[in-house]
Amino acid sequence: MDFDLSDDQRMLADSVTRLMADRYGFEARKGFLKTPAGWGTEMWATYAELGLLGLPFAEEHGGFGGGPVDVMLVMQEFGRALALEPYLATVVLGGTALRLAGSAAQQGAILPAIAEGTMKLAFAHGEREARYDLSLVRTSARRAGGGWVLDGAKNVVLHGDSADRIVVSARVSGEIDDPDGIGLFLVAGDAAGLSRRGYTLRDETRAADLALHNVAAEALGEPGTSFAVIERVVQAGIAAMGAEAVGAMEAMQAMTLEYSRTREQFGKPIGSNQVVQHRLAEMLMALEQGRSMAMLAAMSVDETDPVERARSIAMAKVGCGQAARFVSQQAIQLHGGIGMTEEYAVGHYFRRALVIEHMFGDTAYHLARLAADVE
Amino acid sequence: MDFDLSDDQRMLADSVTRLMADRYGFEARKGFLKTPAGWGTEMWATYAELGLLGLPFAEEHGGFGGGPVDVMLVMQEFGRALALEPYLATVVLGGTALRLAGSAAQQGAILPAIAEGTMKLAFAHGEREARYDLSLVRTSARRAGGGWVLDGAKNVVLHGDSADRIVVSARVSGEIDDPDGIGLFLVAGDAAGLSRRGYTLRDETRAADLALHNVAAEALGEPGTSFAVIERVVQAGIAAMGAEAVGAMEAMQAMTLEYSRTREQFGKPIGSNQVVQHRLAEMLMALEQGRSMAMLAAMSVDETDPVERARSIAMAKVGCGQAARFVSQQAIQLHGGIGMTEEYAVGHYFRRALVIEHMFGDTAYHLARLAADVE
Amino acid sequence: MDLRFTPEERAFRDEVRAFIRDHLPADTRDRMRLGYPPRKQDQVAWQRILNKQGWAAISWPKEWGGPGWTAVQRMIFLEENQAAPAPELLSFNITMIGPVLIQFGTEAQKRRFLPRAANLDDWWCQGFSEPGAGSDLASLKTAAKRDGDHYVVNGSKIWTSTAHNADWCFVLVRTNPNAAKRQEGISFLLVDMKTPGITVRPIISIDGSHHLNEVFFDDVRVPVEMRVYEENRGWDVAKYLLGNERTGIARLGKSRERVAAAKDTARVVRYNGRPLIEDPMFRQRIAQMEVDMKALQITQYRVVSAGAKKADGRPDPLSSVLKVKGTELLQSTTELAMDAAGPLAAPFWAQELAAMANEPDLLAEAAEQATGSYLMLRAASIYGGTNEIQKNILTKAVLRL
Amino acid sequence: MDLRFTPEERAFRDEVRAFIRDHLPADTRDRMRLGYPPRKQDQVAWQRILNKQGWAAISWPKEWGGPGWTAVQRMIFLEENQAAPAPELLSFNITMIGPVLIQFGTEAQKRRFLPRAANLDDWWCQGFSEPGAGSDLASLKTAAKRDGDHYVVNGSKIWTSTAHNADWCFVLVRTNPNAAKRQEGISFLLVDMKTPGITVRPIISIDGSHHLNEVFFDDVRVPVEMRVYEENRGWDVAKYLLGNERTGIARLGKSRERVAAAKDTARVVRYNGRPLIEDPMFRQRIAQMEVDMKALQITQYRVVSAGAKKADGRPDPLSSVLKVKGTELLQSTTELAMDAAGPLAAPFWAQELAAMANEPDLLAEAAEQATGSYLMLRAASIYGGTNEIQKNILTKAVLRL
Repeated sequence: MDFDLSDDQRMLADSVTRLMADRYGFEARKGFLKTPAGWGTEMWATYAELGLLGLPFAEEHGGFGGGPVDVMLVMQEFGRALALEPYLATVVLGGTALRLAGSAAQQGAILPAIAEGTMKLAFAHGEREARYDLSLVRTSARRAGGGWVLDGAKNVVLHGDSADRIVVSARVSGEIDDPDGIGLFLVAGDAAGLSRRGYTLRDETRAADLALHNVAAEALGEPGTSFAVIERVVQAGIAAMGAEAVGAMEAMQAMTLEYSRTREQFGKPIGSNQVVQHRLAEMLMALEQGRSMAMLAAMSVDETDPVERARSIAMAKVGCGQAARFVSQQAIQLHGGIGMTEEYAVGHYFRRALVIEHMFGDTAYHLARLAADVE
Repeated sequence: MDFDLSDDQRMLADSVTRLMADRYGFEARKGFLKTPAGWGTEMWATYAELGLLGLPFAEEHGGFGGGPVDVMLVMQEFGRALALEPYLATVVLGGTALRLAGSAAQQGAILPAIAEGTMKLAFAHGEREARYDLSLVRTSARRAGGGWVLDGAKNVVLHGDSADRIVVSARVSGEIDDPDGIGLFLVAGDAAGLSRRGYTLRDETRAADLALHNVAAEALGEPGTSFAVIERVVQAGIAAMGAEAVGAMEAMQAMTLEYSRTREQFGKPIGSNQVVQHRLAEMLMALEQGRSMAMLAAMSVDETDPVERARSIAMAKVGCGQAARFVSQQAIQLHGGIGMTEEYAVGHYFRRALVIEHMFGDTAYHLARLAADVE
Repeated sequence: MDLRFTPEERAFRDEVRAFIRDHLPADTRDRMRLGYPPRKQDQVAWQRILNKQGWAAISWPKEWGGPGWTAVQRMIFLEENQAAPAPELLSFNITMIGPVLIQFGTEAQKRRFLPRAANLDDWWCQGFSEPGAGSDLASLKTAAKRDGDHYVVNGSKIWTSTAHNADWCFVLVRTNPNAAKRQEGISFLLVDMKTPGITVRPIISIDGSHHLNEVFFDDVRVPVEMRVYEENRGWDVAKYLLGNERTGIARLGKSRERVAAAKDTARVVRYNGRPLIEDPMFRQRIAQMEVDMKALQITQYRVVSAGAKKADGRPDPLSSVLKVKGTELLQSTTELAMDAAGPLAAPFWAQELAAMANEPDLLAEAAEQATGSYLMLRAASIYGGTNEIQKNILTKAVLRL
Repeated sequence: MDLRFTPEERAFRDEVRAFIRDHLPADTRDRMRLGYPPRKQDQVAWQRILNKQGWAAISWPKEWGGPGWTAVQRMIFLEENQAAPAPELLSFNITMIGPVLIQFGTEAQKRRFLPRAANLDDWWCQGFSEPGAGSDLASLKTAAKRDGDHYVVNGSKIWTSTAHNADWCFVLVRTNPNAAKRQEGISFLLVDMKTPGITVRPIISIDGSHHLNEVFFDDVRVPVEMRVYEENRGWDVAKYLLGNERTGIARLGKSRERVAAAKDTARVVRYNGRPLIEDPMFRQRIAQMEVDMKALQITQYRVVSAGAKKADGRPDPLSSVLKVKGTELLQSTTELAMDAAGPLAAPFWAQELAAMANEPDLLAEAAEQATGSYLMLRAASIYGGTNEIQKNILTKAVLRL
């Protein structure tokens, strides 16, 4: 048991912290939002230079062979800065799908391009009807010539509007909620028959709904057997978003503490009220418990026992979700009116936490899964 | 809609308040606990003199024709004084069973004796196996000559050790958890074949487990059709105990407030801490919400629509139970160490609230029933 | 003591319900059922319909157009109106400036403003809060200097909701900066929003809506006859206004409406292969809220019933219980409706949806509005005195600590 | 960074688990599984078995009988011991007076007391709190006046747990009533409980148990060589004692044991015609507690792991997180076990049950103990500094407000 970071990890965290402090202030972020992409394209290039885009990939693919803890460190900093870029979509979700299911040729073609910053991915799995049910896939795949053709629709695909390649799940056989019979496929962002309706989420990150009509696709792994991979991609996503939530909580805790020191009411700083002090202490406790859970998630992503892995990830989703909900609600409450405004940063963190909670199964969903497995 | 008390009701409440203030202080109560009965036998006579024991009975039975709101007022005062007497068992539970199911002869024989203070009842329905399930009755009744003979066991019968007559539920037909096929019967406290194991509950009130072996009994109502009566008896009990819980909460709130005024720590009254102030405000809010729910229960006991009645009573049980749990836990917390001692009153109120919560279905039980009925 | 409505009260409720059913414009109702806030024109239209029926100035005396209802009738009307759901009466007009003018206004002020306020011919807004003051109202700095027949007002107000819609604003200003106590030296003015020198700056809320504003006063000239009550006694007026009937403070109708919206969504979305509405945990959450709403409803009845019999007209400290418990419910019910939506709670695609008017997507619209209300109502425990302030009030007024 | 135990740590855990399984007396284990607290003789016997193995003085240096374990090993040992469940090491001996004597004691004090403390030949108790002082320890009034080679002690202590079992008591006394600050002028004495003038009055707790006492000192003569550290510097000793390793502060093992007990009960009681354990709501409550326990376990690992590397030996402010979250779990898990029992949670029939030894009623016993622990552990958020005090500590030490 060991909670120390290696020297490399410490360097990694420090360099990302510095980068974001220098170039990702709240005003700079506003600038990125106003660009056509809605995120920092020049930041993306910098991430590539720093090696962040290849972090979890093997050296042969231009990566650094980093593990989930390294990803956790990066995501935590991104959470603190409210980074808008498609890192999760490309490196974590898409990257994990490629690493787990891609052929040597596919990996060789795509992973180095991601690492260099020249290719972005998205992971298109969720469908309207499924809500959080991972096995419900109605989008269909059928063979056509040497490849595959997809038909269907995908919902709330993170950064699906700008991805160069999209990892799409589709059914090759079975009932619509059968875990068996699902495949993963690679679709080009500009494929014929693919229409993408892009929009922003509540936290101003981008997403898209996809409609697929006879879209040509290439199988990623053996079609029909991909459910286990999908689960692992989602688990990696939950772990990364948990770390991001911790970064966001840190920021909210820090800015609320600072606000309570400086903001005066009835002639004294609001932080001199014992009720405010204890609330801040409770936020701190929630943050630390959430941090512990994000660590659990990171350290469970590579756990080999699937039952243990699923259980730990579900616990982490619940723990981080509850912590973030408490911290973000209290951050607004203690800020008062100003916290409710678009102009002030805390509401943006609040909404990032909200979006994170509703991705890949919310607290109630994962708690119910854990409840079903109580022994 | 009207929340005023009538003049009679105000007089009733005042007279009970005065009586308990004069004669039921914490020390006097300790004295009652040391008697063989474990409660105030002389108080019982006084209750009879004041008309409390016949309160809800018709005038022809020596009663006052009072309604559930009158009972609420009395129970609230009893709750505040932590009264130990078998009022609930005799007047509310037993009395309701007699009023709803008794023949004219049975009512004429028993209700006046209750009102005079010469007869005590108990309501023996719960069985170990049933937990909170009202329809699970394994105790059996069979005809024998002109009467009935009972066999079985009853669990946690409030004041079952001292009752002169016991209203016992038993099955005449059907599966063990069938609502149909249950009868109510009257059994003498000294009947042959009845053995009673008396004990105290956590709040120092008395209860008993009963074992029945070929016990002679008299039917109360038509055997086999009594489930609806049992439900109404239990509903009347829930309403009465809800009012009692409100009285207990009032006492806990008042003594905690007083303690926070007088108890000094770090050189100032603990009530000068804003956190303590807000906790007390939250206790007050819980008390008021609990009071509203106890009123709902009282005003629903005579509701004619059975679905509406059951729903309101379940809501009141949940609301009073949650309020009382919060108020009593915080009362101990704010008292600190002294609240944990047998010598100090607050712990006794705490335990009364605890016992009330676990009678006739706890919070989780009733909430689940409400959840099942959500439309 | 009887919780049930009397036959007269039941008849009244049925009358109100029928009237709303028959007169509320269908498109207003449909939009509101999806969770959208009413548009300005919808709110004006509905208040005028009610006013024509004599049901707008509900708490005013008959001579000024009030319907002469009991407190219980007012409560019934408000519950029915919220549950419809119909636009609420504009509280600035009906529960704020109306009663203030009736109590403190000159005859001329009453005649000029009351009928127009009832009919929503004038849309009022409230200029109380100032930047940096928060719940500490008495620290206000906006200054009004006397210049002949006018006051010249300089300063700014914040959180001025609907100022961008408003024709008039009632404003607290400091007329005597040297008063011994901060509460003295404040006056209460009625300001025409068209007066030169007024600038309204929108404040966008975290739900993306424009509801709040900052209002700047730059040498704004206000005629002296637009002062309500005596100079430097405006604090008395403000206290009266803030302490006025708070029947609607719990906003139970809104909470009920959000639970209904959550159930609607839960009937059409899927969970574990079944409609979400069948999930025991989800049902338990609803059941708990229904218990809490019932308790709050009865507590509200008690406050209303006691208030109707009180002569002194001072606010019941239990109002703070209504405020705290009411906002807790607003926040848990909006949270429920948002959670029911699942991943659809995340998108903010109002414009995209509007652009596809030919293909309505009711679930997506409901989901977006669910998150919108969740975000917007985080403010419920902040405005009108934060819940922490309410507990301070209970500490002083009831616990006397 | 790795959450998993190393192979060496896993081997250690297996060794501990096997040892406890093979050596814990069966009747002790069976009683404790039913929820009974260990009897005095059981606790003594078990600590002696552990001491023979070299596992009693777990945090002491090797020269005084410590096993030389890492902080992680100590935590593993404590978790296994609580989960067995086995009697805990007597904390007065092992985590309080032992480390204090090792840090501050004279050679004679160490030799005389340490081996006997490790072997529970002496049962120690703690005389810190005084009537009326609560969490405000420094306000203590018990006086010790020097009289030749003795101190003469007068005053009283309260909440002295197990004083009625104890052979010795470490006591904070005021030796200089005129000190400038309250914390100065306090000394730390070791008092033989057999000394004339000591009276122990039982305090019965709300669970009916006798655990706490009031201890009266009436001209109790204590030899000067029984003072630890310098005269009037006792506050330093007390601070060291209170800030000492708080690995066990979260009492996670106890919470786990209560969840296991609740599950045992829920398997045999009925709900809606099925075993309670199958009820989705009940399972959800358990799942939530298991999530909270997991988070707390990892936070505890982090504190232990960081503490093992810290040189300054000062307590981690995160200890307060462990205390607050640990007691919240103790209280929710004991509540769960009580609720599982249903109506059987109400009876207090220890004597009746004992009288029927020929007819054991395991469910009834477990239910009674479930309510007993629920009642007893209401104190968990009070003793050792209330949870409110812990939040004050976090406010000062971490938030610096």
